[in-house]
Amino acid sequence: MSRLGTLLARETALAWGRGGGPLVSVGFYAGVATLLPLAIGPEPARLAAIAPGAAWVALALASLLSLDRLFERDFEDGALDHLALSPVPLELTCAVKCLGQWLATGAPLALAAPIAAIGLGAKLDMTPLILACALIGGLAFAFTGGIGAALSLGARRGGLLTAVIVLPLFVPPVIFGGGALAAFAGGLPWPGGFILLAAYAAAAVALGPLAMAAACRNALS
Amino acid sequence: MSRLGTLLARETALAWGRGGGPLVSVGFYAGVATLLPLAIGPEPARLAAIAPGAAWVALALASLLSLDRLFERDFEDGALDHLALSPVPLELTCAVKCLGQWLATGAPLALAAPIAAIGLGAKLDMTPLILACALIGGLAFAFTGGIGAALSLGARRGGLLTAVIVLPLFVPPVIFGGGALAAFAGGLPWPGGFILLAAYAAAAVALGPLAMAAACRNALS
Amino acid sequence: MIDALTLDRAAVQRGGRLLFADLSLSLVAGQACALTGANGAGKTSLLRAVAGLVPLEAGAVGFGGLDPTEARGAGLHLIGHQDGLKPARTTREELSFWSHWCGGDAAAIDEATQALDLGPLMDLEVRRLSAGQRRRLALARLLAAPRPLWLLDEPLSPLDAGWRTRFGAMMQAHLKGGGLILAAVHDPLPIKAKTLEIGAQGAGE
Amino acid sequence: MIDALTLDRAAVQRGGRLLFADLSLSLVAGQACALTGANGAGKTSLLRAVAGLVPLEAGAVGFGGLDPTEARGAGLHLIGHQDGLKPARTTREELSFWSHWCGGDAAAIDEATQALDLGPLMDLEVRRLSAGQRRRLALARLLAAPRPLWLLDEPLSPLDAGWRTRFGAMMQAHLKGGGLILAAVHDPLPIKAKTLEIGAQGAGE
Amino acid sequence: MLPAPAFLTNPERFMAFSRWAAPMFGAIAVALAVVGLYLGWTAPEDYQQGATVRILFIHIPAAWMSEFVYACMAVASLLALVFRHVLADAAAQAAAPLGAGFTVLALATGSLWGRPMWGTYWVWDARLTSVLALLLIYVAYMALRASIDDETKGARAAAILALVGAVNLPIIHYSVTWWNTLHQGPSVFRAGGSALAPVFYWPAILLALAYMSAFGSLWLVRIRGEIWRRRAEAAALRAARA
Ligand code: HEM
Ligand SMILES: Nc1ncnc2c1ncn2[C@@H]1O[C@H](COP(=O)(O)OP(=O)(O)OP(=O)(O)O)[C@@H](O)[C@H]1O
Ligand SMILES: Nc1ncnc2c1ncn2[C@@H]1O[C@H](COP(=O)(O)OP(=O)(O)OP(=O)(O)O)[C@@H](O)[C@H]1O
Ligand SMILES: [Mg+2]
Ligand SMILES: [Mg+2]
Repeated sequence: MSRLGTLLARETALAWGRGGGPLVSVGFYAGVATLLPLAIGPEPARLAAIAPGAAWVALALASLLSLDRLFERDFEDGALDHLALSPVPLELTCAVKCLGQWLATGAPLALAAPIAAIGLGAKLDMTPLILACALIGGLAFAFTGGIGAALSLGARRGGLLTAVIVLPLFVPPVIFGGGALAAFAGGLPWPGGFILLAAYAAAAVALGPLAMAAACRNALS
Repeated sequence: MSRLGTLLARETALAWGRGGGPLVSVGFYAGVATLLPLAIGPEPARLAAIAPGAAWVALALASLLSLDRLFERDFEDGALDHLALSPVPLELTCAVKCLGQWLATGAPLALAAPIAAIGLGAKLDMTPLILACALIGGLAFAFTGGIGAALSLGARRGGLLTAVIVLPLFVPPVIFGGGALAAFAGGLPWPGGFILLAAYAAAAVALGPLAMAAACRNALS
Repeated sequence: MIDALTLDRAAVQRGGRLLFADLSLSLVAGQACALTGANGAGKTSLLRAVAGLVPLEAGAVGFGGLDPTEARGAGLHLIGHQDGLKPARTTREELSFWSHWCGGDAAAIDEATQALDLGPLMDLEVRRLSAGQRRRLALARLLAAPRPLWLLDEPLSPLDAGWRTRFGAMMQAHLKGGGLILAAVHDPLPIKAKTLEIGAQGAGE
Repeated sequence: MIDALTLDRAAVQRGGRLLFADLSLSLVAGQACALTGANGAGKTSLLRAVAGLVPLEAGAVGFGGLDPTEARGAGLHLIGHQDGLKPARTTREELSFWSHWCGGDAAAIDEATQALDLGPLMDLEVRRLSAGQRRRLALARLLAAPRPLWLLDEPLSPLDAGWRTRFGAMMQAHLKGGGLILAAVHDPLPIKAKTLEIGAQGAGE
Repeated sequence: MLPAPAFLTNPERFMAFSRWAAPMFGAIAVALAVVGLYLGWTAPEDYQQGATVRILFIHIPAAWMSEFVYACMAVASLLALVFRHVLADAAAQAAAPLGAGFTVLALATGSLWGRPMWGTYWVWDARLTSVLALLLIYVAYMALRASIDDETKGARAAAILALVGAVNLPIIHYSVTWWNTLHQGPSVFRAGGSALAPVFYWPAILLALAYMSAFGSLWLVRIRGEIWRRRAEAAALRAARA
């Protein structure tokens, strides 16, 4: 549907313009990759061990901190009214908004993650798993995060509340993904954690928009 | 001056309300402290080694990602016009804005940083240094970040530009602080890095507002 | 397509306070209605209730027998105090996004650009537009994606005398084409229209 | 204190285009001037130039011999299209912050609250105010921190008839107290005022 | 145990029912707790754990209740969202602090027990972390409700959050089977009979029932209080208008 296409383009452009985009993620990982060796000493073994985990945490934190951009501006400047007034169901609109956010912030971070991890000394054969975890995990973060952002619309202290709501929702994917990465690095079977991560992301993508649309309607009324 | 007092109260309240405040910072570090072990495995020795560094990186990241809130809203909704039209020099106004941002986000994060580091297993005797670095470093991040935020006002892709401008400015304090923490943990002399960090922060506090005010005037005109 | 709008003893409350009750209205294709009332009487709230964004406390809104959700989704435009335009994007980007979102095509967008004389502004960012230019951009949606029911909230206010006349002519043309207009105003509309005054019945505080 | 405003062959350009040139005006204490002109003529730009936010391309603004920076900092109010109010804060928070920022004290804030009847709205968040209520909150600054020169950009537009009259009386009282008003409008002002039309001299495009 | 839902949807009848049901549940709770604690206190010390095994009688029921109360809250929220029923909303609102209390109790006793058992008060394993997340969700529920000025909007937003947060329940429950954790696997109810000796089993079950009745009693009392509060507020509003 071409409407959703234009919406996706707009959301990506907006998120890209304010605090998204490849540069932020590159800069961010550059920071991590510069700082971690400084902070914990340059022994390669230690660095390599924590590299994938650090990339994974960074992804979650960056998602957390960019959430207030998802609905709040559109709510305050009236754009959400116009988005809600459309033959397109609001659920789909919310899903596309999250997807745009993910394309502009989650995906570049995910693409940069394996590079940073390898720069820190992670083994090359981890690349596909790191990338897959970061891509899927980013999707889970974007869609669960959207729920928090939508629920705290119109609340006093919106930003604060978003964080409180979203943190517990972020815990499961972080556990799953971190578990898969650690298992892989340790030579243990990793598909278990990975499948759970994918399942969580799928549930978030499928059910999150319902909650977001309900929350948006509630805030607009 | 009571005007600056009310301005500081407003700025702190605004920053506190959207993505600042003690809860967010506690939640943020709780997130870091939860996610990091989950992501990189719970071996205490490994965790303890990276704890101060992780807290430090998290601080820089949080500062980077909250920058677009500093001037952009006030610019877009016209509040900056009214702030500029006052007997108070715009330099002072900008400084107070940065200070408010720091009080609402940097300072609580700094206070929570040693707790998170200790929770992750850092040694108790590092507490004062972690706290001092985080407080002073936060100030440096707020005042250098403000320059980027003000310079990219009115630019297309403001957020991106802010990151590009700010990243190079963030590197020195990150290196100085990380170096001091690493030296302390390794039993090496640490005051060198710390003094450089403090000097950088002092320079940022002294010179940053001049640049910010000039950039704001330019954007308004 | 919507060819009638009826309000049947409608009541709306905001923040626990009843704004108005027992408000009835019936508009058919080709008719316009000016909604008047003091500040805070509930004009904006009524328009949002017709658009389905705010729930009615009592009564009903009808669109000539159509299913309300479908009728609202594709049959009405709401131009409010807040225009939903992003200051950092260009006129072209915003016009083309909103027009496509409302279902307009390239030809209609061109027509709206012509009618509202947006051509010279296309590459300016919205934040640089003057108040009247910005309002013209918001109004361009009405032409870029033709829909029968226009809900307008003080549409004329930042327009100059020339544009008020021209926009009056556009409203006239819309009515002639079978459209309906419900417009909240403080000054008289430049077209023939019923009036509905809110708060006159004594329901407001 | 400002007791005169002079524009001497002023010219302003925006985005590389000259909006107007050779604009001259002289106002003394107790006088008002209505600034008219088509959309995009440059009324808002002129007000911002008087306030010192936009540089003049040519000519000069004078405040009766006072130092312009000082005169502007403490002697004028600019109420524009954009009111700088934060939707998520309450009326009370915004009124008290802006009044203090402009140098008002508690007594003046109370007086402004009375005059603009903001009492019942004090604990509402700004986002919940109706357009007219919000404009009243923006105008409250004028009374909460008395300053001689008022630069007003379409101040009457979302106000209802009753409030237009009341605000007209406030402007009258301000002039009587030795104030000056320069107001950009599309409708006539409800007070006796000079007129200055922008774009009539043919400098606009 | 609960009367038919239709019975509960009428506030008047609910008030009449809860007037006697609340004290009755309270009395049952006290009786069960007395017996359970007595049995628990007289139970022999464990050959491995010593006296610390007695924490089990507090910990296990509290941990179960933290999940059970959440389930109650989620169901009430669903009813409130779908049927817009004030009583269901009051029930969800009343359950949240109680559930948070049980969760805190489970966390506190668990980490007290962890010190002798695992040599540390806290580890970041999946079970412990997901229980912490449960506590955070309770807190978020209450915070969200409190920070939206419009009460009906706040109620609906909080109800949506309660439903979303319910995904955490299976994660808590299965965390010990899905991951290698320090925490005990299922041991009370499991295929092949309980791993607990009967001297530990019965006090635990009795105390669990006592917790359940205590929750029932407190819940009813809190719902009653909530209904009174709303009635008083409506009356005050009417008085202010008149
Ligand atoms: C802060 C630390 C702890 C937390 C948050 C915690 C949490 C929980 C939870 C949520 C349950 C209910 C599980 C379910 O739904 O099936 C549970 C059950 C249980 N816990 Fe803990 N626990 C902690 C520490 C401990 C410790 C140190 C021990 C003893 C070694 C322990 C032993 C048990 C046992 C035996 C059960 C019953 C297992 C069953 O369901 O059959 N817990 N705990
Ligand atoms: N979300 C809300 N919560 C509480 N009160 C609200 C909300 N929205 C509007 N109100 C109140 O409802 C009343 C009606 O507002 P509305 O915007 O409908 O008025 P209006 O007739 O459009 O006024 P105006 O002419 O000033 O635009 C106002 O008193 C306003 O404060
Ligand atoms: N920052 C800017 N950059 C480029 N052009 C600008 C900028 N600001 C304003 N303009 C242009 O300058 C012209 C005058 O704008 P201004 O806002 O002063 O008009 P106005 O007389 O107030 O109109 P209105 O009645 O619509 O409010 C407009 O054409 C506008 O597009
Ligand atoms: Mg209105
Ligand atoms: Mg203007």
